[in-house]
Amino acid sequence: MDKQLYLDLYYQMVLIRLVEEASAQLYQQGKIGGFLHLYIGQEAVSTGIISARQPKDRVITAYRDHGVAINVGIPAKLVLAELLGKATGVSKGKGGSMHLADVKRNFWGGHAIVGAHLPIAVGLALGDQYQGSDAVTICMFGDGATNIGFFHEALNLSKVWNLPVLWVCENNQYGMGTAVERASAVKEIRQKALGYNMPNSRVNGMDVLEVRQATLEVLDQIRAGGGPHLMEVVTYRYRGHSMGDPERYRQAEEVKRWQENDPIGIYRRHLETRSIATPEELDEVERRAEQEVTEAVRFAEESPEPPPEALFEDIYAE
Amino acid sequence: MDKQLYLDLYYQMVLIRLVEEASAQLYQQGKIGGFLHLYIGQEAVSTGIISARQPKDRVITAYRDHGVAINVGIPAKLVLAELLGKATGVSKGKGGSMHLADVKRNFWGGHAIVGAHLPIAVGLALGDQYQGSDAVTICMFGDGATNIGFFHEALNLSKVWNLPVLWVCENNQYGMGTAVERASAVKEIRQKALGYNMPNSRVNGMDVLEVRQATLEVLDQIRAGGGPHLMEVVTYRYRGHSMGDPERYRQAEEVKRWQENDPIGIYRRHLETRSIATPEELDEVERRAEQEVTEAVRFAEESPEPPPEALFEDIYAE
Amino acid sequence: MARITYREAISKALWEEMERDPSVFILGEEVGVWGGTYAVTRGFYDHFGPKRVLDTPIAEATIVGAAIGAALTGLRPVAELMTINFAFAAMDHIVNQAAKLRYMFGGQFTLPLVIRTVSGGGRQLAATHSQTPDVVFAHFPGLKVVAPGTPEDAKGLLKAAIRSNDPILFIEHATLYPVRGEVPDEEYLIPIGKSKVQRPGRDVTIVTYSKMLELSMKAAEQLAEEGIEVEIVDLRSLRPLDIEPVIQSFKKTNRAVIVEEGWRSYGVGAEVAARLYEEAFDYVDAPIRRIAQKETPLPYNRTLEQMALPQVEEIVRAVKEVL
Amino acid sequence: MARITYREAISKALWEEMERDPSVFILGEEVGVWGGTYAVTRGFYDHFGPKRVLDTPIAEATIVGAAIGAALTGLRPVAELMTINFAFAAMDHIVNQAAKLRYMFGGQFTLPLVIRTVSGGGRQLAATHSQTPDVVFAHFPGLKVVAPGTPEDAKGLLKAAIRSNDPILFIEHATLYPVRGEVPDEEYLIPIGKSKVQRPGRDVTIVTYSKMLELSMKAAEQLAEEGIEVEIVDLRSLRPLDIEPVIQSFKKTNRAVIVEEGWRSYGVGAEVAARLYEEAFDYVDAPIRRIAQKETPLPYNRTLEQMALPQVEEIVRAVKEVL
Ligand SMILES: Cc1ncc(C[n+]2csc(CCOP(=O)(O)OP(=O)(O)O)c2C)c(N)n1
Ligand SMILES: Cc1ncc(C[n+]2csc(CCOP(=O)(O)OP(=O)(O)O)c2C)c(N)n1
Ligand SMILES: [Mg+2]
Ligand SMILES: [Mg+2]
Repeated sequence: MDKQLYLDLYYQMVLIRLVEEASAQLYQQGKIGGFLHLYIGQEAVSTGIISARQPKDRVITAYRDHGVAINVGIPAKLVLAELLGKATGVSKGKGGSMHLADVKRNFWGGHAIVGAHLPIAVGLALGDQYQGSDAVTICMFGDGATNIGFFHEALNLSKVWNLPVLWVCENNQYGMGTAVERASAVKEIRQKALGYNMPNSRVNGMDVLEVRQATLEVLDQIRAGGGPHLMEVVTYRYRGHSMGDPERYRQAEEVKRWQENDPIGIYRRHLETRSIATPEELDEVERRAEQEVTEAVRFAEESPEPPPEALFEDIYAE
Repeated sequence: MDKQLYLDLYYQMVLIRLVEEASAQLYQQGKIGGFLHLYIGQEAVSTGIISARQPKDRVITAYRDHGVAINVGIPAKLVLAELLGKATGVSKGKGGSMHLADVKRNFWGGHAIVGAHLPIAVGLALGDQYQGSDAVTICMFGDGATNIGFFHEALNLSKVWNLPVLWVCENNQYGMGTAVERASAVKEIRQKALGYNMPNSRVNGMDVLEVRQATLEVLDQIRAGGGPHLMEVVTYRYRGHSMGDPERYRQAEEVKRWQENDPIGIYRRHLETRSIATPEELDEVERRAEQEVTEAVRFAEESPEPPPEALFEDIYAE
Repeated sequence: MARITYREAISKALWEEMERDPSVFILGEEVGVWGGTYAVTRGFYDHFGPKRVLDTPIAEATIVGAAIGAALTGLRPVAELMTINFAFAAMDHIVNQAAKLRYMFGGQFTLPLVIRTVSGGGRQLAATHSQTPDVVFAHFPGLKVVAPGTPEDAKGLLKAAIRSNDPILFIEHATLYPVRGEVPDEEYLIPIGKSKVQRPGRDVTIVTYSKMLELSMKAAEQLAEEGIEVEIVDLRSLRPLDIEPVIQSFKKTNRAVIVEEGWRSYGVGAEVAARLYEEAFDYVDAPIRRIAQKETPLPYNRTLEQMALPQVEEIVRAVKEVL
Repeated sequence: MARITYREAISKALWEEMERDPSVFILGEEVGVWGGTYAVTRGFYDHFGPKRVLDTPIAEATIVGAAIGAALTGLRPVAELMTINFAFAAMDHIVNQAAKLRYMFGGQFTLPLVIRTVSGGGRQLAATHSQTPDVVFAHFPGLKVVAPGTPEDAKGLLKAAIRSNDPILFIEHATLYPVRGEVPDEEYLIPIGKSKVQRPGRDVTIVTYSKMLELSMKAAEQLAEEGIEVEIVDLRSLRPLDIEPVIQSFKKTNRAVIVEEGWRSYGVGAEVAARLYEEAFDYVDAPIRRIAQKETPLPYNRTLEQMALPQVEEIVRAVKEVL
């Protein structure tokens, strides 16, 4: 892996963190409405996964989608503009935080109905298979989503049709306030793959390089015709489920314990101790990220509201 | 097992077969409308299972429900009256073939939306658990039903709540015209239990005694607090999915091969070779069953239609 | 013109579009080896092969979801839901996904998607299998809902639906499949979202669609014998609802009976009546009548079931009442 | 009389019924440890314990299905679907199972079942999370659909619903939770299926329910300043629809505006308008107006979203137009 890529991953993770912190602030200021689900703590997951994809590989995820949006290459300003409901947002201000997408970047959206995008991912992969492409569809979802029927139908069908899908469960320990074992019959989500005869793996989601490496290998297998794979990525969300979560379901100590494994901190230490980058270089990366976010906030705030006629646009293609 | 029970099982299986043959005829005569799904070939399954239940154990199944109806003790005449849509039918002529039920006999119905009764079974078992009963809910369904989301949600929740449910998959090799392996990622349905950490078993559904024995054991485990269990019962339907099935999806030879394992024939040979019953005794059982069916057909045909006001009755309790 | 059945018309439309455009494919339960439970896709599997005729597991949500995803990749899937009663198991994907994705992502997504399904009672299939809940789907902007009543319309509308870039729920009727009608020999398309006068008349307007068109036609014939000339406007699509031809007809007749198979409360007739009063208030000579299904789940028993469903005599009576 | 919030009213109703009857229990996503996403069941888990306050996985179909099954065993489950938008994932169990089981099995099954859920837009939750599709559920006979607009009604109706032996979809409104109103101190029940005149008046009848009652009240106050006295009839339940009080009011005012939050096409207003014309044709002095949501999925952007939702000024304008 060349140095630029190492730094780039660092840049993305820091950028996500900063975008999330800026979002939290904008939310407090009442500039973001609706629900806001922060990705803080999980940055290594999407950064590692998306860094392993080829541009032709489709990506689709749930409403906790800011990280993926940054990783697929959407400029922070277009993300924040969407969060502010501006005409310049990636979804023209119509989707908001939960519904970022960028078709040009092969990012097929954040989706807010839990699990409902898994069947859609089946179709994306079917489309590629049908058209003879060797692209893989990467479909990300939470631990909570594995309990709804959509998950079952989608995993089963992907296996029956041997579709090129990488199913990624971001196991952040909770679905809202419900701990995995209070909602799921198996505590290791990967075990659900057994019911579909599906290859599976479990990866440390706090280590971006481990996630990336695992993804590279699995994508190769899938691309070679190996069929779908269920990858469980173990991670943790540091913030509430969304803004305003009373967090009665967990102890502060638990959060602290996980924060000691901060994915950005781990990665920075790794880069420094292996002398891949100097502290100065990394500080410089952080500064660039800060700058992008500062400019992005300004861009978003200064962007125009959608015009009234936008209300009735984009309902139908014809 | 005492002799009377042996003969009783034989009686039930023969009765089911004869009721089904009579139904087929009545259907051909245009006296039965709608869909008619025959149980011929699968008699040993419900007979073995239901014979193992205690009266407090609830039973719920899919639309292929004539066998269960007979086994729980509904007189053939009330079954046939329902098939003919008569006021005397178990469901007052409102449900028809797919919707037999008898609450007095703890039979909670045949259900026609594939898989939809599995979540209901969760609730039946929850009700018993809540009320401190040690009853078990026996929920039967087809192989095809294991691919719909309802199955997944129900099995998962039953395990999370450690509910007393015996999940019985009657794997008759096809869901309509779709062979198991064309619709399911695993060919042995029992394997799906692994995704729920659930005890499971696979039983020969052509052998009523094996089914009964396996059920007795599993019911004991569940009753003792062991939680849900998935039992796959391997069987075959000799007739089409429902009347009028073109059967383009299988070869006559395949059907013939399975018919050589006719569950009634196997059981009769067993009773004879072990000298549990004489041929004369078994012939006598068959005659009794024939007589019950003849009378049942007469009863059903002579029964009155529901009165017009029945149309608006039973919509609400209040 | 050939006289073919509604089933043949639909089958031909599918076949022609699949021949014409390799991006069209079908998926659903029993559409392949079985040939379709209503025999609409008989012969397709052998001709087009398993790549383009996909038998699915029983998993309605994922049938629709997969069709959505495939449509996003530029294909033109035609998903079949065996009957509309099972569409409830795919409800989220129909009304929350197919109907909203384009809008929610600011127009980035295009969904050239058809969901074929089958409505209707009258076959003694009991409460869960006999519904005509078309209106429920028509309530959602973002979706189009088409429900043809003749072989000609079925063919032309299905071909147009397959070529359309919007998600369309295409509702066929179970008891119309064997019904015959004239269908042009040459290729034709019928634009989605246009009502049609299926029978001209001057005395009363009947507004209807799908199976109830057949009953309304019969009622009209009976009435014609008594000198009452009914004009029948067939909605053909419930969303968009093309009310203009209905209003035109009503302004001429000043009287209307709306006939639908589904339940009356919150049904199609309510909307059509409300629109007529709103847009042609000064032309109303008599209260508009609605004929619909009785407010009960459908029973298995044949006599009771028929009592609950609209009948020709009821239509005849209603027409006379508004006169 | 105490002035409490809609949220408190619902919470108290649940609490009192759980105290009163050990067969009442609640299940749903985040109803326990979290205390309910709308804080309705805050404190319940600690007080009633995990046996009677069941946190479920995200599995809407099975939440409703399990509630149905438990109801069949004689319990009185109150299932919570976090919002009505997720009810589509449980659609089959609501409209095909809960609504039909009793009928289909000839009256053998009794379903003392409440499904609580939350409707409504206006919180920038975007298209899939902002719907008010109440009408869609009201279309199905066998189900009852209740949607209170005041704390008093919410409490009395929910208690009645819990004691009822029929399956009831109880629709609360997300933005009504913090709204206060007078609620009797002593115990009371309000019978399901009765409309109510929430404000007497002589000039125009407004027919509405749930959140739109609040807006209609505001419109009525503004209009009163101009000397226009509006009578407001609150449907409170959509099925059964108690049209009699609406007709009574209309026979007095001869003018009506119907206000609902959901989409206009095939909405509640269509049915109410159709019924008024059918049953009070001779009393109509002006076309009945419908105010409803614009026909588009709801956008995230606040300004656009508000454009799509009914506003007080729109109601005021409509009332003046029918005068
Ligand atoms: C079908 C459906 N049910 C419920 C919800 C409400 N809801 C939103 S997020 C969520 C928890 C999801 O948890 P998980 O899948 O673990 O994702 P995470 O939030 O942890 O990233 C719930 C219950 C929803 N959006 N959709
Ligand atoms: C949700 C749903 N989808 C489709 C159908 C149509 N259908 C009825 S039976 C059946 C096959 C079921 O197969 P299986 O579960 O194996 O049961 P079997 O008929 O073999 O007993 C199908 C697809 C239905 N009734 N419900
Ligand atoms: Mg989670
Ligand atoms: Mg089967």
